[in-house]
Amino acid sequence: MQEAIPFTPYTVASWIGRILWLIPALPIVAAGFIALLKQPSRKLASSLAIGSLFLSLLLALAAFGDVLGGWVTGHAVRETVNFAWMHIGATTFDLGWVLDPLSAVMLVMVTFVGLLIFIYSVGYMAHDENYTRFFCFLSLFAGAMLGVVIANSILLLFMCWEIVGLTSYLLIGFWYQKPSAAAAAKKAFLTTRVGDIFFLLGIVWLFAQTRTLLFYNQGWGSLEAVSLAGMLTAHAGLGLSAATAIGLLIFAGAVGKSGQLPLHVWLPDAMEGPTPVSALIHAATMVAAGVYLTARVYPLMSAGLQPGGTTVALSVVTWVGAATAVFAALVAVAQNDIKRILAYSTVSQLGYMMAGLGLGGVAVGMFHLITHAFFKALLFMGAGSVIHGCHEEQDVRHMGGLRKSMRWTFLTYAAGMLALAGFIPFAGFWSKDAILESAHSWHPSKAPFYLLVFGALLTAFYMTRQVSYVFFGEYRGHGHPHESPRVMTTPLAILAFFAVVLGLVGTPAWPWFRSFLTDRPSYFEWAGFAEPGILTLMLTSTAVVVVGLLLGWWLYGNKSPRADEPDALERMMPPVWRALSNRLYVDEFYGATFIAFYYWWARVADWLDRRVWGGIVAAVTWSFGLWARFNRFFDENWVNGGFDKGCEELAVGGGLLARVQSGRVQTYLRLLALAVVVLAAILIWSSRG
Amino acid sequence: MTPLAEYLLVAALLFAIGLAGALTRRNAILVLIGIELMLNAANLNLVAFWRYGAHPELLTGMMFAIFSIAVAAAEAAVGLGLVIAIYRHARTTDLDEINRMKG
Amino acid sequence: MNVVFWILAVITVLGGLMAVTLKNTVHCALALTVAFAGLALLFLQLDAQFAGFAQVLVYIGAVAILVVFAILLTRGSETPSEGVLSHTWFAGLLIAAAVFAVLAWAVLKSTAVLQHETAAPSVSVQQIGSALMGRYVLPLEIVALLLTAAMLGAVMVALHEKGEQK
Amino acid sequence: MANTADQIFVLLKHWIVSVFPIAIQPYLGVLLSVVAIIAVFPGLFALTTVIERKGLGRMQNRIGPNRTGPYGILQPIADGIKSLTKEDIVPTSADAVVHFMAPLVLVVAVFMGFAVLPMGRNMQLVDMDAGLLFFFAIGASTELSIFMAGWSSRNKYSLLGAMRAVAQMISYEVPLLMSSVVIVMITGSLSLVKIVDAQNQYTWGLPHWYIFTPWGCAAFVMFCVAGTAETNRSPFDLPEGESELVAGYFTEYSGFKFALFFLGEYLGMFSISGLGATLFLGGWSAPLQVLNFVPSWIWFFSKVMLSIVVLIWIRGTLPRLRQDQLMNFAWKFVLPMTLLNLLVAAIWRFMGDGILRWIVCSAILLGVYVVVGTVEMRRKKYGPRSYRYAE
Repeated sequence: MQEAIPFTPYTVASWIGRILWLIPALPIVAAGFIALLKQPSRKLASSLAIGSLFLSLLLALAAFGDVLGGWVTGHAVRETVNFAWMHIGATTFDLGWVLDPLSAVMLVMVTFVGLLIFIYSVGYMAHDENYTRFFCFLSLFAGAMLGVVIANSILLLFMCWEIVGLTSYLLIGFWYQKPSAAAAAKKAFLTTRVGDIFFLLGIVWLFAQTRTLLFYNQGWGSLEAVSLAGMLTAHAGLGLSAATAIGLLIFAGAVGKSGQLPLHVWLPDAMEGPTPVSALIHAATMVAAGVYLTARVYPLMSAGLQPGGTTVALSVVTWVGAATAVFAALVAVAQNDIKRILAYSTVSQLGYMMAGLGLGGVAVGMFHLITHAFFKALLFMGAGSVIHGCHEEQDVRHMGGLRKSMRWTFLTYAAGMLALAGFIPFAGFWSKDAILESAHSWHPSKAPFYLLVFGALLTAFYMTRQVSYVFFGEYRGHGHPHESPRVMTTPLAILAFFAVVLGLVGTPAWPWFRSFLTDRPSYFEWAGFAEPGILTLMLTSTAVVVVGLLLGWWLYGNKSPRADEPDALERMMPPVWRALSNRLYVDEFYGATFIAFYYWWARVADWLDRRVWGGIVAAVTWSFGLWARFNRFFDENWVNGGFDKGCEELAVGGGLLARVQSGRVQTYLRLLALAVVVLAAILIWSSRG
Repeated sequence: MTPLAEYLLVAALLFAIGLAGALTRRNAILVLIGIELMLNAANLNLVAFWRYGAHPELLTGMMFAIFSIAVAAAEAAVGLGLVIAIYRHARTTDLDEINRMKG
Repeated sequence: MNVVFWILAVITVLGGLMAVTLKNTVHCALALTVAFAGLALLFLQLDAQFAGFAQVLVYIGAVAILVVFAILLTRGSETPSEGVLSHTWFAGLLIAAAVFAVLAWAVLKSTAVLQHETAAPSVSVQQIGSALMGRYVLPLEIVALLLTAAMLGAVMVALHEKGEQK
Repeated sequence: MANTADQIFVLLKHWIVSVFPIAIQPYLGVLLSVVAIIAVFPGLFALTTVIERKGLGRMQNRIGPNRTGPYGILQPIADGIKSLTKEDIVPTSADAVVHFMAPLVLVVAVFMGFAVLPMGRNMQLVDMDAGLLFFFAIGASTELSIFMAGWSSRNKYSLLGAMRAVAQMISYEVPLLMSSVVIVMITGSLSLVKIVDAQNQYTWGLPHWYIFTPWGCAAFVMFCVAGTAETNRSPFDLPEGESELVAGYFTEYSGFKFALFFLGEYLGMFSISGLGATLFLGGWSAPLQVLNFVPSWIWFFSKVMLSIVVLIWIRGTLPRLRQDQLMNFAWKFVLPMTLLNLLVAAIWRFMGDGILRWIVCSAILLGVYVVVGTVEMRRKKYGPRSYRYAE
């Protein structure tokens, strides 16, 4: 009975490990059902989506507990279940899933935040007529994202990665009636493709190098010692080892997905989608997928890493991250659309994560990823609640004074804002502080440290600006702002709670998170603060943040500029403001370079067609014309007679042939059979000799 | 006269009969019947070759036969569907009258 | 000389002959099923149980019924007044005979190289199944696709077009 | 003791065979089994007719046959004599040969189906490696005989009945097969004997019958529906709906041929019920471990008769469907559900032991059943019809 099925797992994992596949499967199945539903059955749709994701959350918690248990009892847990997907020739394509601290933490985060956002969007999308479609896409996305998280095979990861991209496209363009939304969706899709192509190249190369698609597989996976050693020795030109090159290619994919420079342009436009989407996909989970991917292949990047040193791949990651962090923060200062501000801040925070990965390893980056997921989702949903309350108004200059009319939103939003600004002791503080610390102790260069500190200052500044625009001063919009329904505010409150306390699992005194991810025993000691540099560092960052807050408050606090009068900052330094508010002309730059290049090239081709080839053709035709004149003379006098005769002959022959094409099937069949006979006869005859 | 040869002869005869039917009858359905017979003859060949071939354990001929049975089912369905459509269009299944090359 | 084989062969061939010669189309269809049954038994004779049963299931169970349905739907059941043979029947007959001649010639010529009696291969359905799922999985998928397409196609073709509803 | 009682027929057969010379023994063995089958099932048929007529009578508040013999036990004998002595009428315009062949083909085909059914511990005619396939192949060929009967007797009622019957049997053969494929997937064998053996184990005295699993239960329900339709039993008895077309495809049959059709129909019921019992109800295995001492063949036949009684009960209870309802139900509801059931069985097979797979499989089945059911019910087709009477 056992051999009745071809599927045999390579390893026997714990029960939760064996059914881990259910976590992504449930939302996807739910999506399938919802896709079948009709518009009227809204309740069924939302309850299906939420219920399935809730089940996934329970399973994810179980998995997390399993890993936690393994960690407490002191032996690392990395359960993998792999199986052959298909054999083609001698090569087998393996799929599989892995359960280790990294994926466990990510699972819990995605399912939990996702669940809250699902619940939230019940309220937010209540009036949309494509409610069921929305939830179908949403839970399809959740499933794919979870698939990315648990994938142990880079192929499976890539598939889910692409599904995630697709759902992102579908959801950005959810209101496809708006041309801007459609354009944004297209832009997002194409821009991320640029990264994904490199990613695909990386996958192929990786497969070619290691002959396996699996990350972990009893020491034979591509991320395990044997393959890594092999890839280190293999050379890829430019003095890079294959490991570095592949790592960089995969990182390019990550850059595309999580909007790092120079592929960040799609993320701000992605805010055309419904706000829950922005919260779930473009703040909490999908854009983090890039970071997660980088963390997943970190062994590849850090191959051959000496303590205190760095590798090419890692330094690239670091620089890209730092640059993105500062750049996006700068741009965010001068935006007026509440969601765009948040979008740019997301980009910059993602930069922080990348930098953290490059500087301090998986733990640092992932810690910021988790905390950021919580408070950024909180901020977005708060923004959504504000937009909802102000009758779909998105321009901060038309808001203001909402702290009175929308208490809950204001409180929770403030918590999120402080967390994002990294104000002690909110979650963001600890995670950002960890990054700054590792940046400070980064030997190759100090520049990233200063960049990141500057970024922190800006972050505090623009968040203050936004909050004082939105919640302070008096209301400048039309209509009366109103608080959002309970179903929307409750998730906010929950998220706010986490935004406040979540950082405590990663304080220097008790670096639980880091030791959990890196599988070291963890213990609590105040001495953690006393380590050289830590305290001063914390003080500096706090000071920086406070400076940022004060600066913002001094410029914008409690005064409420109307939309028509220029921004406070604009009055001080107009040129900078103009540059910033035009997003440092990156889009224009692309427009002026790549796209313009295509136009130019097209024009060149056109010119070639018209002038050069056209000229040649004209010349040829002319010569032919000449030749033809001669021929005509020749024909009329000599050829015609013979030719006419030939034509008659042909006509007769054609008549004969035409009789065969009678349109009678059996005639054709007969000829076919006849041909068979003749051929077979010839064959046999020839085979005699 | 080896057993294989006998089977092949029977198959050949059956094939010829089917061909004759397909060539001589004027009813489209009967042409299809002839074609079915030809297919079956081919199947008989395949199975016979599998049975007396060098490597029966590889199942190649048998698989071929099974697949061709499946394909034949599809072929019959589509073919008869076409015949019915033609009948509805031209009110006849007489091939001698269905010789228009355009509908 | 294997008696069973010859009986089956005769049944099959006779069935085939009747299938193409009888006047009444429905009789032809029924004779066709006789031929199919004979073939299935021949398969069994060749130790190809699975193929034989598949033959019965598909041909007698489905194709024959389809043919019969088609006959009744196209009013083919009453024998046409003018002859049942197309006016070019003689050429057709000649060609069919030629085909048989060539094939028989080929077989008889190569009868020396053909395998002699071999031990009956013992093949279980289990093996067939695992082969279908393993070595032949791609063809299997393709055939599945083909059958689906054929089903849809047949339905679409046989459906009444709008407009010429009677 | 129990063992001898269990194996009594097998022993008997061996004893009889052992009398004869070695040369003919194998053939003789087969012959004996065949004779046994041909003897037993018509007997069952006679029994069933009584049960049916009396049972239906009670359900319709009548007494039913009660003249011949005590409580009308001897009714079937009387019927038999009657149908044998009746004149055999063949319509002049009928196609004599086909008209004559039809009932024979039907009965022969149906009898062949019993060859692979294990009716008790090593009590089967042949243990074929592809037994299930064989069964369905034979079952498929009964349709042809029905068509022959309907077409040959040049009668529009017969023809309509035959067309209905064939269409219905083809449409329901697909779900029938699909719902059995699940069993094959799990058992990993097409041999009915192996299937029964796989079910003949006990935990805590309870049997491992496939009906006691989510997919098995679902498959069993669908199998019952499809089987009822396959044997043209009410509520799927449109082919012989008296009120619409006199007696369907055997309107023009009389005397012995009619009896043969009747026999064929009931034998069909037996074989389908036997298959159902074999696939889902553990064939000849006892329902409780403690009951193992009862001979296995008793279990098999009691299961068969039980399902027969249920069929009779259904016939007495449910009204007849409409043709379109019938087809829609087959293609748009039963078939998708069977396909889903395949998926569920795969999931079950692959999740390994544990309570979870029960939850997941049942959840999927029920969920889809509810969703599809509600959606389908909305579309008025299967929903209750509102009849409008002429005021």
